[in-house]
Amino acid sequence: MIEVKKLVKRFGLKTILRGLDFHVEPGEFVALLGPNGAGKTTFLRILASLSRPSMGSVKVAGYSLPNDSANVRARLGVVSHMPLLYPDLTAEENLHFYAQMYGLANYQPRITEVLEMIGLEARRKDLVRTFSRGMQQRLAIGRAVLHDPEVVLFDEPYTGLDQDASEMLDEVLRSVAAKGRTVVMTSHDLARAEDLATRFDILSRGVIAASAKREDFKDSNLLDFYKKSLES
Amino acid sequence: METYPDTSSYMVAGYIVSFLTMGIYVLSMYIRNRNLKRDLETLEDMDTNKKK
Amino acid sequence: MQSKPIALTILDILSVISLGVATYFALVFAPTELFMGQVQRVFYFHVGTAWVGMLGFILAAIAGIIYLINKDMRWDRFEVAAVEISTMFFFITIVLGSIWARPAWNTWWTWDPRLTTAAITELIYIAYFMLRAGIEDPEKRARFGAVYTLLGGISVPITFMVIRLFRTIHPVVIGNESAAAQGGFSMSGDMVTAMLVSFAAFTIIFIDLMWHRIRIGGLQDKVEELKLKVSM
Amino acid sequence: MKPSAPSLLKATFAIVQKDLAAELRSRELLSAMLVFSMLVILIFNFALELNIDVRKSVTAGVLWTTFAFAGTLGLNRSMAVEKDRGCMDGLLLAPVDRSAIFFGKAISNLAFMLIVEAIVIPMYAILYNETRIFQPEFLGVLLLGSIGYIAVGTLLSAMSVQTRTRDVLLPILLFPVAVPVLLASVKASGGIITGAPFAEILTPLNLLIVYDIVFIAISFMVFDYVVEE
Repeated sequence: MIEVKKLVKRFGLKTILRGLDFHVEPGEFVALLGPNGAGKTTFLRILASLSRPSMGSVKVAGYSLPNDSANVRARLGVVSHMPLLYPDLTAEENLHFYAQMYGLANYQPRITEVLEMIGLEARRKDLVRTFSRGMQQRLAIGRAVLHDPEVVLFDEPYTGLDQDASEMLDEVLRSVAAKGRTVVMTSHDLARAEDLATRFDILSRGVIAASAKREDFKDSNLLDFYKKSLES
Repeated sequence: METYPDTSSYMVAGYIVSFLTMGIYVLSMYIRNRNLKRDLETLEDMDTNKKK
Repeated sequence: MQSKPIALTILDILSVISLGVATYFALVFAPTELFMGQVQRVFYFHVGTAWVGMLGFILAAIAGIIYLINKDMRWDRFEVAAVEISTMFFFITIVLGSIWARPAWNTWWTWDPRLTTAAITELIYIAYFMLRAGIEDPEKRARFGAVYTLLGGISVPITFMVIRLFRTIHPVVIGNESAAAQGGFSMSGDMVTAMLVSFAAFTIIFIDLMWHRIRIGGLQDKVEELKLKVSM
Repeated sequence: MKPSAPSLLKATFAIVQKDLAAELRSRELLSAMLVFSMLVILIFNFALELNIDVRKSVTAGVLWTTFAFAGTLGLNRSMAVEKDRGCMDGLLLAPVDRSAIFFGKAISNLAFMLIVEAIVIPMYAILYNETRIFQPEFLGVLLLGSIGYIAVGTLLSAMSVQTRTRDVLLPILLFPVAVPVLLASVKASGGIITGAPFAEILTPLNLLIVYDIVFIAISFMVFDYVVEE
């Protein structure tokens, strides 16, 4: 579903990603872990077509970036730590706007469906500025899956959420991921990532330093795996 | 206006300004160049020390 | 850093000589102008610096376009060099214009289209440096700088044409039959020679300064690169 | 329910509709622009002693200065809304052409500017008993000038919002580049107020049209470079 070969990204003279290879099968849920400044967000922004690769090839859903970016964008949903929502519009209006931007036809039933999925049906007519951080983040997920994308990218979705809100978000994340989408998520939160993902990739110094499937290690040694791969 | 009006002080001022501006600019370029070369030397030293 | 090329040393010497020759032609060779006296002699440096200022301005806009197409940082260095040197020369142009205006029209400033356009160009340059100072990422800085020089390059000629519309109220300096009456003058053969010498001299100086400035730009990048390498 | 890239027109319209709906609800941007315009005109009144003789020659200048300053307020605000909560990324993630984003933002900015003008102009007319500004030619020049100013302003605000100095930088970037629109507009509208012959207005009017066309084209072409990474 996602194929990245020899990806290099430079900001001026600083090299963030150095020949990164990355491969995701359809239906996988990959957690991208790594220390701050390893280039996780940069990598995700490249997958999201928001940033251009300096070198290397990136293919998402069968289309290569940046040349086929319009096709990729139509099949891609992104949730970042910022909500990407307009505070002065209601929840429904926000979804309405994005439905138009994605060229959806007859989107009204879909909007209702999405609002029910994320549990905000009752507050559809309320302004987003009155929402709590957790509700905004749920709505952001609703926004990202509105056009039923094949690939979903999550960039630190738990930033700024308390325990309850995180659990609620887990719920929504799972029901979204369960629908047979391919997911790539970056997170600091190893425990949460461990619960959700089927595969764990460690990004360190601009390359994938290690990769392991959930079934590869027996219960709860993701932390050890994480530490070991960063040391090597 | 049969005789030349005496405007030579303006002329002198004009040329002083011209040469001064160019001089300051060249000087600034010289200083920048010198500082960068010094930086480069220190950095190269640090780099070779690190490799040892 | 490779040592200074011989051609550059020759150019340095040539620049100093040509500046001397141009000064001689302006101060000694050219006849004293009848109506304004000695102050008219600033005219030769005034038009010489104005010419290279304009040259730098045009080159910067062209370099900006080339940078946007091929994203080669060398064109960014060229652009910055052109803008910086052009700023310096336009400053001289404006000050000399002002010094000339004082005895000629008894005022330190005239809203002559050329002089005003030069002043607005200078303001665009200042804005350009402020824009660059506000951006961390060198690649983005180069991109925005290129866009801005391009906008400036197109707006300045239109500015000149618009300001000319207001000329009914303001005197025109050269090239008008009533120019002399308003403080302009007509040029004799020797004056034209001195002017052409000044054009040639400033062109040589301009090329020399450009070369030095671009080398400094290269040196800066090298230092930045090494800093990153050492801090790694 | 497959997404398909919406047409340029539809995407542009969606952005405009979204901006207007949000503004209609909060009225933050318009009220700031309006109050600011009123204050500027009030200050001009005392600074310039706007009596009948003076008014004839300075009305165009006063109005354009006011609109130019109020315009930067609106442009800044409109782009900051997109940047602050990452909405710009949201727009860029949609499968729409980047020019739809430029035109969408430019049209909403123009709408805000025109709304402010539509309120300030009658106000000015009442305060100073100046009815000559209601001539269709005057309003036409106002529209042309606003279009050019907003086209460059939208592009530059997308740039300035990404810098460290942000809102401070926009007027510094915008004014020197927008000098031709402002001067040509002042010249043309001033001519209309003083009842100058049409031939005298024609040249600034032509320059205004040239500027509009050239800068809309350029801004639209380079907008990609300003938002991409």
